[in-house]
Amino acid sequence: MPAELPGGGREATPALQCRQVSRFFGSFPALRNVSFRLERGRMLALLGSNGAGKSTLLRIIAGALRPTYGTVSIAGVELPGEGAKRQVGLLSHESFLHPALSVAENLAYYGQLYGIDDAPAAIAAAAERAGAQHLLKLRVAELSQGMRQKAALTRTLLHRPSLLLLDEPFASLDRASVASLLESLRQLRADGIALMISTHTEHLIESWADQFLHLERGMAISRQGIEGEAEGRRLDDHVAAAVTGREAAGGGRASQPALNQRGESANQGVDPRGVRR
Amino acid sequence: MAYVVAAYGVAWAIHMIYLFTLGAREKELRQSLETLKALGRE
Amino acid sequence: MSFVSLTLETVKRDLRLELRTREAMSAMLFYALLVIVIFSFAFEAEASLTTRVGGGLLWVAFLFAGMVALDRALGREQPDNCLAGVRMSPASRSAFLAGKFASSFLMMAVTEAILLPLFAVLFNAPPTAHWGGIVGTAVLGTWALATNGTYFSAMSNYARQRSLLLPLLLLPVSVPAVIAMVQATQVYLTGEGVAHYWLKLLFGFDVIYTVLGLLLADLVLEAE
Amino acid sequence: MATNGQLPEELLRIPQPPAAKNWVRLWASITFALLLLGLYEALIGAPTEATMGIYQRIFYFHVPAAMIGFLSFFINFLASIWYLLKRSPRADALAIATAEVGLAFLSINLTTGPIWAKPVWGIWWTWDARLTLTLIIWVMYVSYIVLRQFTPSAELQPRLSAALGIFIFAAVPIDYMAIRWWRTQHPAPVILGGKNSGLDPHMYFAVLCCEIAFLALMATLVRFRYEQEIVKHWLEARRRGVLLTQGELGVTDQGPGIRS
Repeated sequence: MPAELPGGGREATPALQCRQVSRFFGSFPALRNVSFRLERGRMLALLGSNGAGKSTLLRIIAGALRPTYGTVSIAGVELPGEGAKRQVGLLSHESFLHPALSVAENLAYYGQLYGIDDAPAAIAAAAERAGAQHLLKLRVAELSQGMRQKAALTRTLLHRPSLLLLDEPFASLDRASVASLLESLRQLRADGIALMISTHTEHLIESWADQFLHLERGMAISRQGIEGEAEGRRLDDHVAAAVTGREAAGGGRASQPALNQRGESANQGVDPRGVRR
Repeated sequence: MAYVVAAYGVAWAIHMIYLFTLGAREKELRQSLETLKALGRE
Repeated sequence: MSFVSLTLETVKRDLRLELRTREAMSAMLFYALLVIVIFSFAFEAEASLTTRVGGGLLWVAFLFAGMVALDRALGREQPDNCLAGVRMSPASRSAFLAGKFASSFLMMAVTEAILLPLFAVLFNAPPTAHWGGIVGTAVLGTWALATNGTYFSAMSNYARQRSLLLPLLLLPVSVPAVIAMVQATQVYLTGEGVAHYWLKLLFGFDVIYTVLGLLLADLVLEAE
Repeated sequence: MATNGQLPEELLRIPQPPAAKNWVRLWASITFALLLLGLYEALIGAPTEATMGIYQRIFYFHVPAAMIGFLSFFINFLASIWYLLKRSPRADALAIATAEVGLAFLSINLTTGPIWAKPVWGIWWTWDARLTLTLIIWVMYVSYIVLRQFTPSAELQPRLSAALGIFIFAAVPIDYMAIRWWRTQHPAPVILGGKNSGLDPHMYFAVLCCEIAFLALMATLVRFRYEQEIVKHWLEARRRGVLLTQGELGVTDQGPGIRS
């Protein structure tokens, strides 16, 4: 299982810890002093308007960008350590798959990059979890948006990360694709993978997120009022409703207690220095 | 003689040009120091 | 072990991509062909010219063609930001760069294999020409350009004007290699003079820059 | 975060700029005095050379400029390695300072050279080994400066510069060999230079004067440029610090729309 991490003290080290992460693009502060931690097997919803720094934060944690200041530790290893890179996977709007190659060819190469021994088995396993078995033989250029997302998710899961980052995963997906992606994510979380999802469509995930991190203009602001809003929220989207229902059944957890639990962990999990109370 | 004068002239000129760029950069730094002060005051 | 297999996989991937998209090879061939044709108009392509400056003409054509291949070496990873995917992975940067280097070398070598006979015909290469030596020089010279070029291709990949920066970086540093390959080719074309010390120099250049490029690969393939 | 007005640790680790630049005047006047002495020795003090006559006096600036320029590039190479090992902003500052100053000195060498060659050899330029080598090295360091201008991100600049600095310097000995072999068949025009060419003691003294003066000049310029870079770094860091803390106020001002 991907949740089984090497080493003993996995209770102590969080899946992800950001300390005072800042990033400048020239003189533009895209991210300012963001600090928080995410425990293993938890899910963090990353909220904020466009240009608030969500993508920058995710790319920094994934190791594609360097923070100007601050450090990121994944499973106790500080980036850009090799051990940290092995533990993290990023699903972004770029698939990181070459369009001229088939999904399987792309994945085989990533298997090589991550030094995976039994690549075919790993690809099959990851494709099954992402629901992309039927896509392996196809060229990436020919895939639809939803299929491409599944292929990209397969790539992200290939090396069995303990921390999965998703940057706007629901954008430009049709409802069926959203539903199947949510299903996959829910399953991953049940397997003990820590998730960090940035989204505009928060109603899709807010009912099952443990923590919320709200970025505005590059800064972390907690969203303390979310419980109140959540009670009165409209679950008019039938996809979201279906998924929460399934979660309540599958996770053995009713939606109302989940809300309370979420409220507490949001306060504990987010480093107070990164939070404006 | 003209060649010698030219050679030494060129040598000094190059140094002067370099000093000039250094001076320009110094000015720029002063400028951004002022900007910084203004930023801090705001 | 994983170093070698990653290198081989990178080569395989590059060749497969090239077979599918044909973006580099066709441009390279056409480009080099144009250079040769333009030369034959610009100078009168007689045997006497070839004996005097044939080595230079040949290598200018190879150099222009090579520049296309080297620009594509990391430019090929642009679609959907595959290079970011590589940078995020824990893979050895040296192995990745070695693979890129090998694939650029292969593509340049194939182009040169097509151009060389064409050059011999169009420029009336003298019958004294020692073709084995010329091929040997081409191998060592292409190695030199490929090893330097992939390194600088990775370096210029961060800049906005990528294609502009690559020749600015590559050409000055490659000057000794260019001198050596032109001189050695000239010796083999005319059969006059001694070429072995040029080949030694070229080989030394190749070894030094291959080692240096692989050692410093982390610097040019780090996260932005 | 910038919370409570606290700055990230890294900002505090930035090298502090020097408090005052009192040394500038002292150093500059010493350098200037040395330069004047060198100039006097070169133009008046040293005896006129027999074969080349007065033109030989260009030598006293021409040769030391090359030597000091190369020394500067050698320091650039060391600074590049230093950066590679320690990732220190000081190393990067030293690297750029020495590259620029070295380029200035080598430019002097390359421009005074033809001015000397014209009356003595009758030509401005010849592809002689030494000339070619100098020109190539000059071009390589121009590309070093160009790379810095082409690299937009301040995070990347020092890294890529160090990577190029090492590559360039590794080319110097190979260039030296290539060009010497390349040009051995050709009759080399009179090559002057090198201290062992049987110089008159007074001439030797004049060269020494100019060399020391140029060395002092290089040290002054490099130090000045280096400190500019440190100050720039410091200003940048302070500005970032201000931006980090100030943005926070900005959000507070935005009021209830964002905070609930």
